[in-house]
Amino acid sequence: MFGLNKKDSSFLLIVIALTIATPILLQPFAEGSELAQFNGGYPDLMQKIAIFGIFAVGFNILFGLTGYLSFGHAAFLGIGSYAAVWMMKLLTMNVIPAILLAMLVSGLFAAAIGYVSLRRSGIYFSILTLAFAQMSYKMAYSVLTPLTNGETGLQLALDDPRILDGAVEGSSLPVTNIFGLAMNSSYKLEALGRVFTFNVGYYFCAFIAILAFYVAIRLFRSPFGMMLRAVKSNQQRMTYTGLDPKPYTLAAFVISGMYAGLAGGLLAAMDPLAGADRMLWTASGEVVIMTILGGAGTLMGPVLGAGVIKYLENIFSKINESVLHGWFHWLPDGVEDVVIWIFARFTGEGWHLTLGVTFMLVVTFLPGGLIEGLRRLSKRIKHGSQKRDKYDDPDPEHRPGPGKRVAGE
Amino acid sequence: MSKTDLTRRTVLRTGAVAGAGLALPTIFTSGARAFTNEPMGGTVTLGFNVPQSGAYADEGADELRAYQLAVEHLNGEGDGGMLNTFSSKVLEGNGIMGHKVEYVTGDTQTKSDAARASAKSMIEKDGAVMITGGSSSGVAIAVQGLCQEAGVIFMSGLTHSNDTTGKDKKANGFRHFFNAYMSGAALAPVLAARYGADRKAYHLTADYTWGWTQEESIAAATEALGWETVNKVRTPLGAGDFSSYITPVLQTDADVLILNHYGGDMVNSLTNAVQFGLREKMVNGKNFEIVVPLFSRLMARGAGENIKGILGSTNWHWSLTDEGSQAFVKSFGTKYGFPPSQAAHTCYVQTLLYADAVARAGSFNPCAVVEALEGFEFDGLGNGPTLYRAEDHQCFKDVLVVRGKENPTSEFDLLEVVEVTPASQVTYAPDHPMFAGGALGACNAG
Amino acid sequence: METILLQLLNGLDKGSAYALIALGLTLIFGTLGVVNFAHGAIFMIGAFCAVTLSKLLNLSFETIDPEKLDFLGNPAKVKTPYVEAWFGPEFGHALIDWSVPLAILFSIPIMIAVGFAMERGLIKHFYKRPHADQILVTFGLAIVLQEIIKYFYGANPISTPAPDAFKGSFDFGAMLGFDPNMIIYPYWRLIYFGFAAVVIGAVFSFLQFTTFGMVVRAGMADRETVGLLGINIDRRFTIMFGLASAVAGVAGVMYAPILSPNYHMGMDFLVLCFVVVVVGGMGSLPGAVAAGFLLGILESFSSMNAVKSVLPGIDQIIIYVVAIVILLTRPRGLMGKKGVMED
Amino acid sequence: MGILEVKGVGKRFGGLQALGDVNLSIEENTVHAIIGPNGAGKSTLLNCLVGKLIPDEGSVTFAGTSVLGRKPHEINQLGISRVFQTPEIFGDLTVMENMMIPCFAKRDGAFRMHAIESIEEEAELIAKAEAMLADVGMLEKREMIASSMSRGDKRRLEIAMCLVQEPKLLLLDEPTAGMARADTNNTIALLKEIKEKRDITIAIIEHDMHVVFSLADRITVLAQGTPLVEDTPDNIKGNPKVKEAYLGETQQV
Repeated sequence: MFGLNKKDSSFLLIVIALTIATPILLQPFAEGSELAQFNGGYPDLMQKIAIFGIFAVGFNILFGLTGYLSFGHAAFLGIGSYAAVWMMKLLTMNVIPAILLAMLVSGLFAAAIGYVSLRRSGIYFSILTLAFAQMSYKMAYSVLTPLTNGETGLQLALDDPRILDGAVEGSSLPVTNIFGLAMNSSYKLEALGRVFTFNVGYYFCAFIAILAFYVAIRLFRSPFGMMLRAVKSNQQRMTYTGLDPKPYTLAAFVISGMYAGLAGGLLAAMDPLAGADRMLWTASGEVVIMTILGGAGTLMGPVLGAGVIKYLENIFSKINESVLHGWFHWLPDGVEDVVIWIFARFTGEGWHLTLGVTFMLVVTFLPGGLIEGLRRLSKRIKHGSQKRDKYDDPDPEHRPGPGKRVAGE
Repeated sequence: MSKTDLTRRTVLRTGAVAGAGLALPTIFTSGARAFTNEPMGGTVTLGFNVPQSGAYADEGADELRAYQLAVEHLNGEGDGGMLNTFSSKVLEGNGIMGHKVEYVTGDTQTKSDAARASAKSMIEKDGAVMITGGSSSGVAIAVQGLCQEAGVIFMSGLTHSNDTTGKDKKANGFRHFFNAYMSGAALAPVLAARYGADRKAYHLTADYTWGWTQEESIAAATEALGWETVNKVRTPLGAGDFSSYITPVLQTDADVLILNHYGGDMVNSLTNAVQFGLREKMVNGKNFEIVVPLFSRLMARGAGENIKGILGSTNWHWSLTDEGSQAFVKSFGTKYGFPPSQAAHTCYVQTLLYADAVARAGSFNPCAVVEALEGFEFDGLGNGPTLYRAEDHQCFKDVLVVRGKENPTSEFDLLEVVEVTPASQVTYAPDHPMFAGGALGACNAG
Repeated sequence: METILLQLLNGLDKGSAYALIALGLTLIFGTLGVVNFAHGAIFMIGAFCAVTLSKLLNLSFETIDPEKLDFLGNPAKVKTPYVEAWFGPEFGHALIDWSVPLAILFSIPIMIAVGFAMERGLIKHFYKRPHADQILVTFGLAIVLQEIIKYFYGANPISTPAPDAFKGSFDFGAMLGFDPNMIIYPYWRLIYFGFAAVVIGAVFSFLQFTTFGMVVRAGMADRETVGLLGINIDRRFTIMFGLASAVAGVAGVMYAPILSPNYHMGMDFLVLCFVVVVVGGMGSLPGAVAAGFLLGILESFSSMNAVKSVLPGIDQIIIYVVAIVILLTRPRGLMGKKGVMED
Repeated sequence: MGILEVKGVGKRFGGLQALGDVNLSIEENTVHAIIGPNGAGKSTLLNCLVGKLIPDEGSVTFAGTSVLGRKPHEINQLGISRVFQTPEIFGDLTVMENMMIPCFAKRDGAFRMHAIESIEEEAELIAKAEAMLADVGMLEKREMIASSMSRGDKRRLEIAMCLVQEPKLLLLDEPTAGMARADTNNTIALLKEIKEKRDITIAIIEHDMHVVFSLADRITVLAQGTPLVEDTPDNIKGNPKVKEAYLGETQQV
């Protein structure tokens, strides 16, 4: 099916089904119940998970396959966003041209930055990409303000030309759309004591994400993907097999930069604002962490990592002490205070602590990331708790190997 | 592969149905509601979007305390605080128009993206009908834009840039806090009176939009009184060590250093300037002076002794003796054990003003609220008689010129009010060039 | 001329801070091969050792003074630090005043303990793991450490002044025959520079002249061989981790009067110091120190008005520009060794 | 005229003359061994042939084309494959994938952006790789992860990877170094079999005289960076110069 083998096809179908059902799956708790706080089925979060899933999948094409750890990938996300918002300011609010331009521009930047950075490997490569991204961030924040609107971020304005759309009617800003269908329109369904929101923007993101995911599967399974894994595994052997690793890594870098640009463009399509913060090193670090957390080199891992981090960020940061009080009011007073105090350290303003602890626990106990955890779980359900051999893993995905060799000079 | 195709088409069709069902596309649509998140049932939800991580987390925490206090007072708990001194008396301590006030909180992280994501989740998930908070102008402008599009009211927290009610003003957004122009207009006469009219000023400015608007405002106001601006130097945000920007000041004949910095940058640049002996310096036969146009008491603590005698401006200070301020300090201090910051004050006031506007308008509809707030004159909220100007949704009120206190009596007693500049002196025309370039647009009710 | 001299001094000062943090980082990088994203947090904890000591010395008992009123109009509580009550106001005050230099003594055992605990409790399990895993776990650790500090001390910077004796400035101009008051430099910054030089010198001689240092240097060059020789290299590496933490910690203590500590200062320095270490060359201690000073000085010069008027914003990106240029012209940084961390 | 002609090659590292005036001609379809004591310059010479090092002087021609200044992957594309002292394989990949990579390299050249094709559709290449694996007796291990195999198997795989490219010249750098006697004998047998089955030139650098004398048609003895003698194995055995060169080495040790 579509050039995928049977296993991959069913895998893709499951992913598609999950994506379509996300607005329902992320809304497991009844409205008004104490646990409704944990519901994540609102458009913004679902869009973010899909978009950062794309970003992480793209990053994984570079990092998971070739082993080159870029610490400046957020620059392409930011550049994509700026390009997309400019397209919306100048040409049209239709998101298609904006997203195409975002991919194109970040692809060009990726080609230039990658060409230079890929002359070094290992940590030297990481620092080069980091340096380029930090430069972009600093410039966007200050001297490039006419182009980026600095701290505030690039926004739409009523007096933008928007050549294709013509003059704005009324005095409110136009909304992003795809051939007239607004991104922010939603269909709400109240059923089973829950409100399910089916949002055009989310399904648009989800469609693109599935497309991006499909392309990634094809790429993982292609000779090209195999070559990229060869780069990670042993560049010396690759060279002496008559292959030039450089164009392969550069192509991977550009593809992954374009994924980042696509994600940036989608961010702008969902919410037409492009801020310099998107290019900060912590944002680059975030995608690295999403990928490792989920499982580098696996197909689904990065998406899972992106979902977990965005969920923690958006849901845990909103659990304040009054919410906690709502949960634990049935406890005796003294105990309640203690319990609330403990929980408050990990939620609300303490949500970063949850993040940090999650990182440490996952990487210590699940070396392959969350996906490894899922695998162990399904193994245990299937076969009881019998010990698993390292290589009898039926999963079609590539497993990250222990180490890699680099050609000597 | 027909199955996936089918599924995709289904998705598109669902979308099309949803889209076709709407006359005007909005973030939120629900047939039953007249406007975004119209409160149903006996409660109304407000969204408090404050920095909980990053450099401004302490200000965010103080804002949150103020919001919680405001909610208590609106719901008729506690001692009522400034509700008792507020000139408008429509609020009865029964929530807002009988709807009990509930709130949700979120973390802006002082990043536009995170702030918008947090505000969106409040609107989309929690049904907040008003968003308020923030401790930087970039975030305020970004969230204000979002609220305009979503059709909810935005009552900004601490934002000092001219742009918030200047070129980026929005019909659904309101600012109680003062701005850079007002700082300049209030400070300049005091500076001229104390330091003389023939001063040479050297600006160090945080290199982003807020810094630039303050630099522009202060330079214009001081130049109008005869000062000369020797140099304006941009410093990177979060530079840490400012020594390489401070030392060049030594070689100029400037006799005043103006630090257009906020937060950690302000603390560090001021500490560095004092370390380099600038305050003991004599130039042109005059004492060298340092000015910090925007003071924040919370931040000033980080600079310790170095703020003593430094002039600046602030929106409000807990040592004010008017009835409203005292009532607020009393209820805040009793609840938390320390006096509120200016950020806390402005956030508390904004919440009350919103509630009051809803009550007066008799509706939560943003457009009704906008109408009720525009041109609203009030008193008793700590800043004297105040006007919410209709043209730009900026509050006009007295501005405090303050100075770092020489002999503080407690760890909170860091600033003393030097002068209360009357509102008339800091008022400007709505089309003032520093505020030009934007339009309020029409209110959006979603 | 004065400008250049002053910016050179500024650069040396900034460079000392970069060099000290980078020195600790490169010890961990070079000896243990661990990408330690928690190193900035260690620096931060060092700075908070100074804050903590000053808080401890300021521990006070309260007496109610009926004549004064607090902000709510109640009788004010007057605080008297215990040390002033115990040792007399004068000596007590001096003790409080000298809290930063005292904090060096206070911080060294603490930082070594923190380093040991980190290495034994966590990092040791990650020596053979990919660098990406090391990044994730140390980043997580850095967040946890930050949040702990934030819980106790809040997010705002905390003023931690130098002793009164070191306030004021030294007039180089007068000494060198320029106009007085043109080239002055704060005493504390001069002390910081001197302190950095001493610490760097101590670390180098420690590695150069002690048997322990020789083994560690051999271990940096070839870990397996030294392991085969029957030397317990792992324990020595633990000690190295403690040493690196102590170096970063005292760097933080001494920097506190220059930069009021806050809970995220470590992250602000982290990226910069990774750049410094890599520009210096992986696994090279002299490289890290040289790169620290080089970048500090260049950063200072690029913030001169004359430079900025030609290249606006250059001071924001100079470090990254230099890093790129150096890494492209010298593949392993200034003094890097072949094969270290290239995979 | 041999398939590989080395003329007057010299290479210095700082003050050390690693190679000086090396002349060597490897005849097509022979097994040519290069031996010599430690530090004689064997590895340096090999690295000069494959493009890892560029000689300071002299010329290296392969099948009439100069290889000087060409990158290693370009030289490989000319038809030179190299087997390393420690097997260099793609450890993270399966045996079959290890085989497929040289197949693609042979067909598509140094770079091709075949990102959308599927490996599974390349029936022809798969057949070729499987045939080669069968030749070296590893077909049943096709799905194993390469790094998990024994050293002998890794060596076999590496040789198979080189052979599937159908090189004109196969360079072997101490192929039996560190192997047990049994493994060594297996490798010798494998190499002999390879040589019998196809037209291929093999150049082998080796320490183990047993290996050299069982395989080589001609032997070049290298000492202190220059060829001492070049002759048939039988003549080399009794050559006093060679003895002296090796004796010198033993004295050093």
